[in-house]
Amino acid sequence: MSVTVFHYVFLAMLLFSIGAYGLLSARNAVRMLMSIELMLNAANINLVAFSSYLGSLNGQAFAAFTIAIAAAEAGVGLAILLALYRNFRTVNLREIKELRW
Amino acid sequence: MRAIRGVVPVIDLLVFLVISALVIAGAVGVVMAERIFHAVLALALSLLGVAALFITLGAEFLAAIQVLVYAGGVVVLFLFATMLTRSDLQLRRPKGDELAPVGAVVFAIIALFYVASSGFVSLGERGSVAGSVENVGKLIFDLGTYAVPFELVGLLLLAAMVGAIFLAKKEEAR
Amino acid sequence: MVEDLLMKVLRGLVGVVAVILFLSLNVLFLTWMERKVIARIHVRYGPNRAGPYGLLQPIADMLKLLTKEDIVPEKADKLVYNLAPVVAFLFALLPAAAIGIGSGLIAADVGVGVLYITAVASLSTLAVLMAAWGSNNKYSLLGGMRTAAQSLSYEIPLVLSMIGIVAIVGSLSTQDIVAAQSQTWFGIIPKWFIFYQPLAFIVFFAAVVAEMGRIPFDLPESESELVAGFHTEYSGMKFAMFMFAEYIHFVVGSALVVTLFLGGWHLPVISPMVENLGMLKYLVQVAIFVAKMYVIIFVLMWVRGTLTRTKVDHVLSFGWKGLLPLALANVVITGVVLSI
Amino acid sequence: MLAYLVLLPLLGALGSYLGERYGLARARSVALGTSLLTALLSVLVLQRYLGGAEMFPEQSQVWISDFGIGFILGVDAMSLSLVLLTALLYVVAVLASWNISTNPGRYFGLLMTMEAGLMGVFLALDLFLFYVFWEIVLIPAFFLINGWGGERRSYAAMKVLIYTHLGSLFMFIGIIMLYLKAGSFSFFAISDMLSAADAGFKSLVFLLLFVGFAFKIPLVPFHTWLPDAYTEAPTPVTILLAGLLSKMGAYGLLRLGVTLLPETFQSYAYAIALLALVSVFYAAFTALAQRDIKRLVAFSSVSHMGFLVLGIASFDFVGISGAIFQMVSHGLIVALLFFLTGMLVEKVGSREIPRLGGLITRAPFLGWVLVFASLASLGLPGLSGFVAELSILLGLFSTYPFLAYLAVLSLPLTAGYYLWMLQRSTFGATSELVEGARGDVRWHEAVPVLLLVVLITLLGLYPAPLMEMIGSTSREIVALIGGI
Amino acid sequence: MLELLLPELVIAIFALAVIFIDMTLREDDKEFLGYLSLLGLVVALALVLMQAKSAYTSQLLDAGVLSDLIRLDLFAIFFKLVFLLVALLVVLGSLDATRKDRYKGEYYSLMLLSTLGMMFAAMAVDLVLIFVAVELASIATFALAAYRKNRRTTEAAMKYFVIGAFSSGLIVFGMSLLYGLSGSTNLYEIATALPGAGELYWVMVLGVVFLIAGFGYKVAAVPFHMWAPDTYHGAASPVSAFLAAATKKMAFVALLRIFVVGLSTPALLQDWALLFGVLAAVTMTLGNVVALAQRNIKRMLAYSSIGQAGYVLIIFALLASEADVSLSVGAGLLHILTHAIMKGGAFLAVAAASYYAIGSELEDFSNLGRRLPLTALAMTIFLLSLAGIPFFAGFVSKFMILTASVAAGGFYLFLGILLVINSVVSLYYYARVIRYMYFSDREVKREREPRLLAAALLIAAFLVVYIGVFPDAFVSLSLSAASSLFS
Repeated sequence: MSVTVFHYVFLAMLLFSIGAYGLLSARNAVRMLMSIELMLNAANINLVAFSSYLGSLNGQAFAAFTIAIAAAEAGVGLAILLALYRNFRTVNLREIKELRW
Repeated sequence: MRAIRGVVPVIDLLVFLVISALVIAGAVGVVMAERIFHAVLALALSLLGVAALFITLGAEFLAAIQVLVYAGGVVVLFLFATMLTRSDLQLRRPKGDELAPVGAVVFAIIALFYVASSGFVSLGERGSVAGSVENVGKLIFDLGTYAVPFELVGLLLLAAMVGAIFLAKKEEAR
Repeated sequence: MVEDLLMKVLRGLVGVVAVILFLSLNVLFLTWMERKVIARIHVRYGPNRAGPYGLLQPIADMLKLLTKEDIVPEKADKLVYNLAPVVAFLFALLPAAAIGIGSGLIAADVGVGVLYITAVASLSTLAVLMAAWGSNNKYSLLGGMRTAAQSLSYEIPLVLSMIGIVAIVGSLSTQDIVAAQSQTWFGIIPKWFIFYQPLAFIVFFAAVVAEMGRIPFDLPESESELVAGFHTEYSGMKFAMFMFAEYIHFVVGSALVVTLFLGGWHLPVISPMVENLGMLKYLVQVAIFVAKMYVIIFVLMWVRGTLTRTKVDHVLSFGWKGLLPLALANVVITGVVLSI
Repeated sequence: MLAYLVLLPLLGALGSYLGERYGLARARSVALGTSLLTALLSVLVLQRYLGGAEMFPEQSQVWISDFGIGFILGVDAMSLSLVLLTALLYVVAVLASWNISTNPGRYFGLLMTMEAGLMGVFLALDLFLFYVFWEIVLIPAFFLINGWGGERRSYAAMKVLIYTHLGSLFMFIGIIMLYLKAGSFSFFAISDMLSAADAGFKSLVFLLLFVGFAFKIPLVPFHTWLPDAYTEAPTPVTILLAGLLSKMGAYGLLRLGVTLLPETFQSYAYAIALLALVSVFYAAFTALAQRDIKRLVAFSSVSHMGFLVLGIASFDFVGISGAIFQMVSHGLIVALLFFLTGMLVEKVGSREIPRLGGLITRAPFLGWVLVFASLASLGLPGLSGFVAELSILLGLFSTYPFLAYLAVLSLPLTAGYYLWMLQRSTFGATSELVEGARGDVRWHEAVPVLLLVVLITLLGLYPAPLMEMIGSTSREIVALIGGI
Repeated sequence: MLELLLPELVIAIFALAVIFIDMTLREDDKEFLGYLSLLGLVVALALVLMQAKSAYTSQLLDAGVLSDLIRLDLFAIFFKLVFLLVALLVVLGSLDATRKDRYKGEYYSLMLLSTLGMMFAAMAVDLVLIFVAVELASIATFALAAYRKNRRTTEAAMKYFVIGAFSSGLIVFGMSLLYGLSGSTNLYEIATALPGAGELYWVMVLGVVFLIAGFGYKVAAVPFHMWAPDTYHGAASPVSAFLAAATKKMAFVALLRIFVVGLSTPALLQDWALLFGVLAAVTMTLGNVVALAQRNIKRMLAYSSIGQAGYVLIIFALLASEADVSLSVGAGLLHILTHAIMKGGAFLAVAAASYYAIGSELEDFSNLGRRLPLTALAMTIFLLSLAGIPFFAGFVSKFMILTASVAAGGFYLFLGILLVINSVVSLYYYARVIRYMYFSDREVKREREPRLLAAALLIAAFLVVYIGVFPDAFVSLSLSAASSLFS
């Protein structure tokens, strides 16, 4: 019983599912953004695991890019969140419903 | 001696399981924690766990990057956001499961994943990518394979900075 | 394979114990030294009751802190509040593992050395924010947020200023970096990176000081406006852990400066002499390293005794508009020079 | 030369749009000028191609090379008669719009754009081009109804647009299927291909095409847009809708449905004839119930178009000739009728039949012409409508005698609602409204009315030249399935 | 070799220039930055046009010489033209539309950076580069969507961001699976290395589903569409124009590359084609039907944009049919081009109206034909074109899609018929806007159109009419671009 890539992939999928659930169930925008980070991390686990098991470095490079992008995304997302909060005084996305017909 | 030798993979597995448990616990914490602040800390735990996974996969460079960027940077940003938007004071997860059906669906998907990905077992043993630090660096930084995306990521960070700064700026009265 | 594993574990344990021992000794000494130096600058005596020259003062302090009542504010977020000092202490300790004080005298020669150090060090921000938030005190919160903002802003120039060196050495390992500084010009002038990368040195030094939260960048705990910043509410043992962590940062930061820019345990003339002296070699190396470290430490204390605190917006804009462009320029210049 | 038939109205459209800046008169005189010029040009075309049954492809210009789409125009007798009708009715329509005062430039611009589209439909020998022109007619119509129509104009305009667009798109699918099989949109290439195509394919294509035509003609289940549109549109536009747009459908049915897919058409002919018969009766009965004279004429128009389709479905030389003749004849008569209703509104102030009583005493010209037009419409011998309907019935007798008997039954019905209408309006007791009617008729009203009256009479008394010309086409069509 | 990337270089340099010059300018002088960006875009467009000219004969300028990650074929150039054209129009319009706003430097630099990302996305044949480029384009637009920072825009941006980031997660997860299955990130290598229908088949399907869902969010295909109406409605109109006309098209280029080049192995083709077919059917129907109920023009345009995305999705379904693949893809390409111009133009027309504080509700557009005749005329042209009326660009591209789906026959013919029905439905709500603009009695006074916005509208309207009347060159351009994707 040794650790195979399957273990990692399954862990990644689990993490991804939890993230997706979080995104769907959260009301707080901060929690939503965190759930997205979880999902991106799941992808990274996949990439690095495959990279290691396939003996190719491309996956690690990909993961490095993903990390950088995730950070940038988080930065922009939180900035939008701040701007949103200044306007609405709440970050509960279910309460923010200006745009309905 | 041979008997002990068989133990090594088991240790590997144990290490993996412990780290996975941390990762998952953190993730569940993110989703379930009643207070946002705790959720962010749980996120940090999960991310550090992922970094540890990277180390078990021989990707130390990535692990370091992961810690530096995520745990040191992104998580702090999240903490900031929590504080600045008073998330914790106004919004807590209500007790009781409001999205049980979604949970059920997610569970079904997980089961599907499990079945689907079990084929990967055949991918075999972990390869050792020796000296991966330099190699990854070369792959990314040298004008090699990923030079173009690297430059683009630079611009992407710039764009994110430009965007984030102007959005986060407080509007002073004109 | 199993033997390998056992060796690994053993070596790790020894390393951990050694690191903790080294840090503790230094920290204890530092608390005394800081008071003494500042006092001298103020033309006072400083601690002089406990032991000769007050050398046992740290022990007395420690006893006091350990026996003090541990107060937890009623409205605090207990979990976070209690966890914060532990996290702070832990993440202060961890970076030290990758710093060598002699060739091979390192707890864990991590391949990604300096990156690991900065990465783990950056985690202490977490502890600060936890403490700030957990205390449920507005002064703590403000102090904590200032700390976080400050360390976030200075982390980027910090990392960038190391890139030049990393590029020259071609490795991230602290051992390799020190080894690359062993040569000399004419046998006297050391080939330290401070000479190769003066700009980077300035940036790095400033950034490290800011990261350590020392004057002139000690806003996070500016007593006059924020009481004691994020650890206002802490007392007793937990307070001690924060103080301990802070001094560890001091040590590690100085050690990092020595490692990266001042040639680590190398000193012209002396180093070649002790090259073949067996165990003595290591002793000399450690002595050289520690000496250099204390020079830095002394300079910083001197600065504390001399300069005033800076305003918060000045600190931040200095980071973004001063250090960051300089660090970037340094990276570009290094890149250009190296590629020629 | 044929291309100018399309270009000239376009130029006129531009000219009258720009003419608005220089006042009302400028816009309408430009429009009148171009419509007259177009009429002249079409007469020249007539001279050149007189009596030709064959198509004369002209102006072959590549348009979209990757799909083998060309700018090919051509005429035969059938399209020629419709081109003439278009040119003529446009003169009438422009004169009928003489008093339009809101945005005249825009109005005449749209009107003339529509003429370009109509000409294109009748001339196109490339099916893609055909479809394009077919669609383009719709847009000006939509704008015209929406901008200058009656009370419920937006509703009506939207209905026209949506319904007929739906039909056209189905037709378009049919056309595309033809293209894919033939590799070209050219009428000739497709015709060549179809001679070898299998029946199932043809049947599918025919049905798709038929939906498009049925909406346009319109046949009964597809007609619901029509009463609103005809009623709400401004008079000149109603003239064009009834006189020309409905003919587009019939033309398409003949050109694509019959000439391209004769066998398929024949196999559906009985069903189509039945549908047409339903149209005839349904519309006639509905007409009986109308109080609004414009609505009455609208339903009578549906009824007549049903007759026309009966003629086509008869697939008999006489029947088809009658159908084509009916296109022209009905175009003229319905134009006259709608023109008159327009004048009624203007002079008397109402279109409601009971309020028009005694018209003939106060406005004799208006009254008598109304009588004439109604008689023409109900098929009085000696007028053009009679010739057309007689030929259609004769044709139908030879193919579907039973249907023909039924169709004959509709004639008294038609006569009934027209005469009843006349009795109540023109000859009845003089109503209040009519008392105050202005009886004067201006030249721009008199000229088109007289022109139409003369033409209707002329075609009724001496149909031979037109019949002869049409005959060549219908002979050709009938020859397609080997009968005569 | 680097000269092949000259257009991208130009954009990057101008973007940096805008950022740095922005710091030195006073608030009043910042309009200059708009002109600067405009200049950059014009230069880049000219360069790409030159590339197009030489690629038109050879179809392929570069495959792998520059880098394994980039393929500069006519297909890529076609999309670069689309992106640059849209960016040009939007920037030109923005000079007027954002005249009263702050943060002009950020606005223009982000727009340029986003354009740059899209251009790279068009050329990328490697998952890493595709992801990075798509993200560059997206992240810049996240920030742009919140431009003005008022209640509406921030809400719009937040929704856009959450969904956008979610879709990034889906995309990168899908990509990671593909990488694991094939051991490569290069699409051409993936195509050869993907295992057949073995035990890993379901993982492949999973990867495909993740990618479709991820990009489905970006193209706003139903059921991944719910962000689009809110975002397009809430964001500033020029930004909405950019989002609808450019960002969305970028997702299409990535989808086309990934699925046509990387995933068209026989084992998978049928599966995802069917998936796309269903997606297309649902997307166009729902988009158009819901658009009927909208009283707000921007929302209506958003739903119409969803519907139109459905039309383009048809061509993915057609790839599995017997229809000529380059006809199908060519049809999609042309529709992407024409839709970019029409939809971008329509949003810019809304922007022109809001220049005079005219809202975007239907009633607000009452008698716009008298108030802003040029804007109304342009809007009419765009709407008619969107509805697919002949002699406007939209007709030609819709005709091609219809032809392709009829050529495929069977189930695909059903898609074509659905397209037709939807097109009729859409005509209704487009015509309704026209009715409000021209046929309402509200008293208004004539206003002078903002000059540069009018110029942008005129250019777009001219293009729409030109493509509609002389489509030959554009049709063959899109067809050859499509075939260069397969070569």
